[in-house]
This record gives sequence, C-alpha cells and structure tokens, in this order.
Amino acid sequence: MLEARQLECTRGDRCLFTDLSFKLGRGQMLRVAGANGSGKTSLLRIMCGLVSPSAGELRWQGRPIRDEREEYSRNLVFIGHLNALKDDLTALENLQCAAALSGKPADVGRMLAALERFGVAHCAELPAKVLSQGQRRRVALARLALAPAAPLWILDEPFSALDVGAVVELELLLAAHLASDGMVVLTTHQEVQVVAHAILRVDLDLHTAALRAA
Amino acid sequence: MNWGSWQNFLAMGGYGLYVWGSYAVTLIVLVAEIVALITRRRGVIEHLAKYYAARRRNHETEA
Amino acid sequence: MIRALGWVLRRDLLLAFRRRGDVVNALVFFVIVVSLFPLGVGPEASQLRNMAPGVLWVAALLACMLSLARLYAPDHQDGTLEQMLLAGEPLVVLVMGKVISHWLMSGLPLVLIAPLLGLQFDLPGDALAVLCVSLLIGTPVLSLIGAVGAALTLGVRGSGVLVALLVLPLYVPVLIFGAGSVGAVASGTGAEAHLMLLGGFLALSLVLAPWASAAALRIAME
Amino acid sequence: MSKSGRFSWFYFSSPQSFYPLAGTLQPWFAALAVILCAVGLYISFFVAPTDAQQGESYRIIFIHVPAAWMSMFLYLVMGFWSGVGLVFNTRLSSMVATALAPTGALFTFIALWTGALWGKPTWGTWWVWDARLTSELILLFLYIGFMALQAAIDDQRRADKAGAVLALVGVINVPIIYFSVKWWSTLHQGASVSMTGAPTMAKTMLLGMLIMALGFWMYSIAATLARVRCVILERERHTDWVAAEIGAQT
Repeated sequence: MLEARQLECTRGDRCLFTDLSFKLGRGQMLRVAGANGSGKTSLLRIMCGLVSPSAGELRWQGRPIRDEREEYSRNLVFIGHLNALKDDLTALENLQCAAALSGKPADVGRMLAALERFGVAHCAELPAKVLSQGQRRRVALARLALAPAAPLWILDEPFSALDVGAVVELELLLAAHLASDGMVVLTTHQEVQVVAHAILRVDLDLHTAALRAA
Repeated sequence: MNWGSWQNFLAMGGYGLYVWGSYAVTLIVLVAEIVALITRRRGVIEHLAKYYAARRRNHETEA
Repeated sequence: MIRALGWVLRRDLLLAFRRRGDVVNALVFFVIVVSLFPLGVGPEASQLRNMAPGVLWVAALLACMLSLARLYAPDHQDGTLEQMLLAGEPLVVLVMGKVISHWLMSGLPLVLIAPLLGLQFDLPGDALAVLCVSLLIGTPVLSLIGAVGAALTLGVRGSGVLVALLVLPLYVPVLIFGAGSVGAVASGTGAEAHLMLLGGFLALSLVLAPWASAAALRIAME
Repeated sequence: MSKSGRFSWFYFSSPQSFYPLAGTLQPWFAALAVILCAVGLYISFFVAPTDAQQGESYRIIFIHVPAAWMSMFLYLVMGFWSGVGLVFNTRLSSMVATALAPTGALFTFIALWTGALWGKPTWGTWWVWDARLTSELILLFLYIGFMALQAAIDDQRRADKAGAVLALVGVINVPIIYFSVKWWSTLHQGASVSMTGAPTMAKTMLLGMLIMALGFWMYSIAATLARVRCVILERERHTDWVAAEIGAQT
C-alpha cells in the first residue's frame, strides 16, 4: 500500500501543492488531475522517489520510501514524459536493457510478446530513431506488459501520442493489472475507460496554498 | 623600531613599491568587498520593497 | 548487482560502437593537440624529449575532459537516466558501469596510441613503456573524477565550459605524477614511486568518486 | 543531550532567528577585525626588526602568509558547512557556505598578489612556480569553480547541494593537491628561499603574522555574516518576517 502524508512541493518561490494526503491500496487506481503547471509531474516524480517533497513523506507498506529506495524502486514501473529509448538501439534492445536494469529476465520471447501486445513487434529490429512518435510511446509502454509485473505503475500522460487502438490496449492492460491487485497512478487529459473497483482522484488545484489560505 | 623619517618609512629600504603595492592592493580589495556588501544589502532591500509593493497592488486589484 | 553493471557496460559499448565517430573524434583531437606542440616550439629533439611527458599528459587530460559531455548528458536527455535511478540497483554500481565504459572508450584508446606519439617526440623505449603504464593507471582516475564533474553540471547552462573549470584543477595531482613518472625515467631516477602514488590516487578515487557522482546525479534529477 | 540544549541549537539554525543574531554579532566582529589588524600592522612595521637577508621586503609576509592561511582555512570551513547542509538538510548551513566563497576567493587573490610582489625582489621574477603560490592558484580555481557552479544552477536547492558535493570533493583534494605541488616544486627547483622557514624568523614576526591572521579571521566572519544576511533576505522573501523586516527598513 502506498500512503502519502501531507506532501508539499515547492518549486523556487512557488508552492505547487500542500497538505496532500491519500492512501492507495491494492487494486486501486489514482488519477492525478490539475491544470497545467499545477505540479502533476512533480507529484509523480515525488512518488517515484526521484524528488524529495519539501514537506511530508511517502510510505510504501508502512515504511518511508526514502529509507529503502532500491527496495521500493524494484516495486514500481515509471513511465514519464520521456520514453527512455536510445535512438541507436533497436526497439528490442531498448526493451531488453530496460528489463535487465529492473532485474527482470531479458528473454527475447517475452520481449517480442510484449511488443506484440502494443502492435510494434514488426519494428523490433529497427533502431528507435526511425520510429514514429506513437511507435516510440508504444515501445516504452511495452515495459508494462513484461512479466512479472511490478505492483505499482506510475504513468505520466501514458495516452499521449497513442492512436485509438493503442489506447484501448493500454486500458485493457491497466484493468488487468488492477484486477490482479496491482496499483496504478496516472495523469491524463483524456477520459479513461478502465474497469476498476476503486478509482481515486486527486485534484491538485484543490491543494494550492492560496486556496488553503482563503 | 624607529624609521627616523617619513621618507625612510615610505622607502622601505628600497622595497617601497613592493611593500606598499602589497598593502595597498589588500586594502583596496577589502574595501571593495565592504562596499560591495553594503550596496548589495541596499539593493536587496530596495528590490524587495518594490517586490512587496507590487504584490500588495496585485492583491488589492484581485480583491 | 554485477549483472546490472554488466548491462550498463554492454549497452554503452554497443551505443559507442554504433556511434564510432565520437570515439574516433576524441582520439583525433588528442593526436592533433600533441602534434601541434612541435610546430609551436620548434623541432629541436632534446627540447621535445623534455616536453613530451607534459604535452602528452595535458593532451590526455583535455581529450578525456571533452568526452565527459557524452557521459551522462545523452542519458539525461532521453530519460534513460531517470530509469537508471529507479532501477532498483544501487546507483553507485550503475555509475561504475558508466565510468568503466567511458574509460574504455576515451582512456584506453589514448593509452594505446600514446607510444606512437611518444616516438614523434623522440622518447626512448623505457620512457615510452612508463608513459603507457602511467596513462593506464592515470586515465581511469580522470574518468572517475570527471564523472563527478559531469554529474554536477548535468543540464546546467554552459555546462561544457563549466565542467572544465570544475574538473581540471582536480586533475592536477594526476598530471604531476603522470608526467613526472616519465620525466623520472628520463632523468634516471626510476618511476616506481610516481606509479605507486598514481595507484594510490586510483584506489582513492575508486572508493570515493562513484559515491560523489551518484549523489550528484540524484541532486541533478531533482 | 538535554532538550533545552537541542532546542537552542536548532533555534539558531533557522534563518529567521539567525538573521537578527548575525546583525547583532557582525559589528563586534568588524570592530575586533579593525583592532587586531591595527595591532598587527603596528607590530609588522614598528616592532618587527629588519630581516638580515631580505631587508624590508619581507614585511609583505605579514599579509601574505595570513591571507594564504585564511584562504585555505575558509575553504575547509566552506566544505564543513556544505557537508552539514548536505547531511542535515539545513538551509542556513548552505547559505553560510555560499557566503564564504567570495571572501575566500578574495584572500586567495591577495595571497597570490602579495606573493608575486614578494617574489620580484626576492627571486627576481614576479612569478615562481613554488609550492605555495601554485597551490594558491589552484585553490583560486576551486573557489571560482564553486561560485560558477552555484551561479549556473537556477534551482536554489539544487545549487546548494551541487555546490556542497563539489566543496566536499575539493576539501578531499586540497591536501592532495598541496602535497603533490610541494613535492613537484622541490623536485624541479631544489631548495629555494622560503617565506616562513628562514632561521631568522623572530618571535615578533610570528606574533605579527598570528595577530594579522586573527584580524583577517574576524574580518572574514564579519563579511560572511553580512553576506549571509543578504542571502537570507533574498531567499526567504516569500516569508512574512522578511516582509516585516523590509517594511521596518524602508
């Protein structure tokens, strides 16, 4: 279970959000909403442990994540704005490196299956630099389809640059992950059709310092 | 130690240029730092006063 | 842990292989800088022999420093660095992998080509041998210290010049003892003491630099 | 440790409570600096005898040596506060480290300048690659690197932390650099005229240097406190107490 306690994030002089608390349990999805510049990406980076919050803390299974960074990292998959693809490596090699770094077996069969899921198996041997924006996103998302899945997925605008087919595929994947007791945190501008028994929603516009003062 | 006269004191046994060059530059550098610190403090206060005034105006127009 | 290090190394070497030009360019830079010195000071053999260790070492420093821009910056831009921080492996280990691959691509070629350039400067055989050994021990230190500078200046404006400003003063001891070892052989006093001290620097920087670099990377990603 | 002891320690580690404290202490350190420097200058010009070998030119060491000491000492202090800031994540320590750098760089510059002016009559050239001057030069580069790095990073928190890592790496390196350079210079030029090692080094000379060093030390503290106050105002401008302070000042 992931628990946030009174998180606060400041960037320079500006307080992006303050007093943000929530609990995310197994099988639940958290959707982070908010206007542009409200700190959605910052919140996700805090939740990954890449950035430390200016106040408050995050707990994974009851323990603060900064105390056991590596252990926590092994439990999560983060897909950010950047696709984390190397232009000079092929889609398959990129996926293999990502899998190996997160401690998963780098078995070619599984890689191809994951790419197939997102309909980019035919690009497996092409260097990432020749792929289109949408194809690159699909290759990045293929990491989600790699077994064994990490329990916590943190996705920053996963639907950007995807066509309808890929959107549906991702929604199915999210639903399956939630059904098997996984957890998902995501930001998105479009409506998501995901079957889950609980979808939490955090609206960062309701956590700004100005509003609290008022 | 008795230098006898100002001339002797300034001449520093023929090394006046070096000795006084060292002391003068040290003095100049330290004074420059002090002046820089004072102007910086004034600048900060002035800048912040403007900053708060602008913020106050902004609040008033909003309210 | 070793597996993750192996993967970082493997990936970086593969990338370097696909972009061979970058590696070759750094090497050509080294050769050109070294070859310019005789043109500047004149072709007199005894003078060149005296200068050779210093010239070769300074050129090695510069070549190594130039290639630091490729150490973390591309990973930072395409997001793979974020993923490395979240890999679930100690970051120090991954940093070690990056440093080793940096050395293999920028340090080792210098070691291999240095004897040829030493011949241009009329260095005797034993001095050439010591030059190679000193570069072999010293260039990893350059990569290790450089990794700290590269991590500190990651994504900062004007980082190319800044990294030189930060890293070159820290290279001074390596330069002194690296060039000193070759000079010591030439003057007949033996280079063991120099090489031992270089080895000491290597040990010290192996222990400390990856930690500092990893800490700097975490800071840079905030 | 008693509860009240911890409390007072943390009380002054907050910028808000340190700001008035620094304001109160700063004039005292400045006054001490003036008095000590005056006494030091008196000793160096009117008490210390003429040096048998170097004549009057040796009087430069009364500022050269203390400035060199201070430059190295301030770098260590900067490294210490950087380390504290990094480990305990206290903003004030990082601000102190940032405020120390310019003063340290100034003393490094003074040491270099006076070294050159001492070298001309003693060695016959303005610059000699001796151990002290060379390591001072490298120290100046380290200071400049620290300030340039902090200036180049926009995010304040990152600038503090990155500067701290650099300062700590520098602190480990300064002794290594110093001994490398020392070893190198003795190898290349043999024994040279040393500034402090001369057998004629009278007690009064040492006393003069010590008092000047103390004066420089007090000056450094005063200058750093003044700069920290500016830094605090700039960085804490979003707080209410700074707004009140500025209101009281204008």
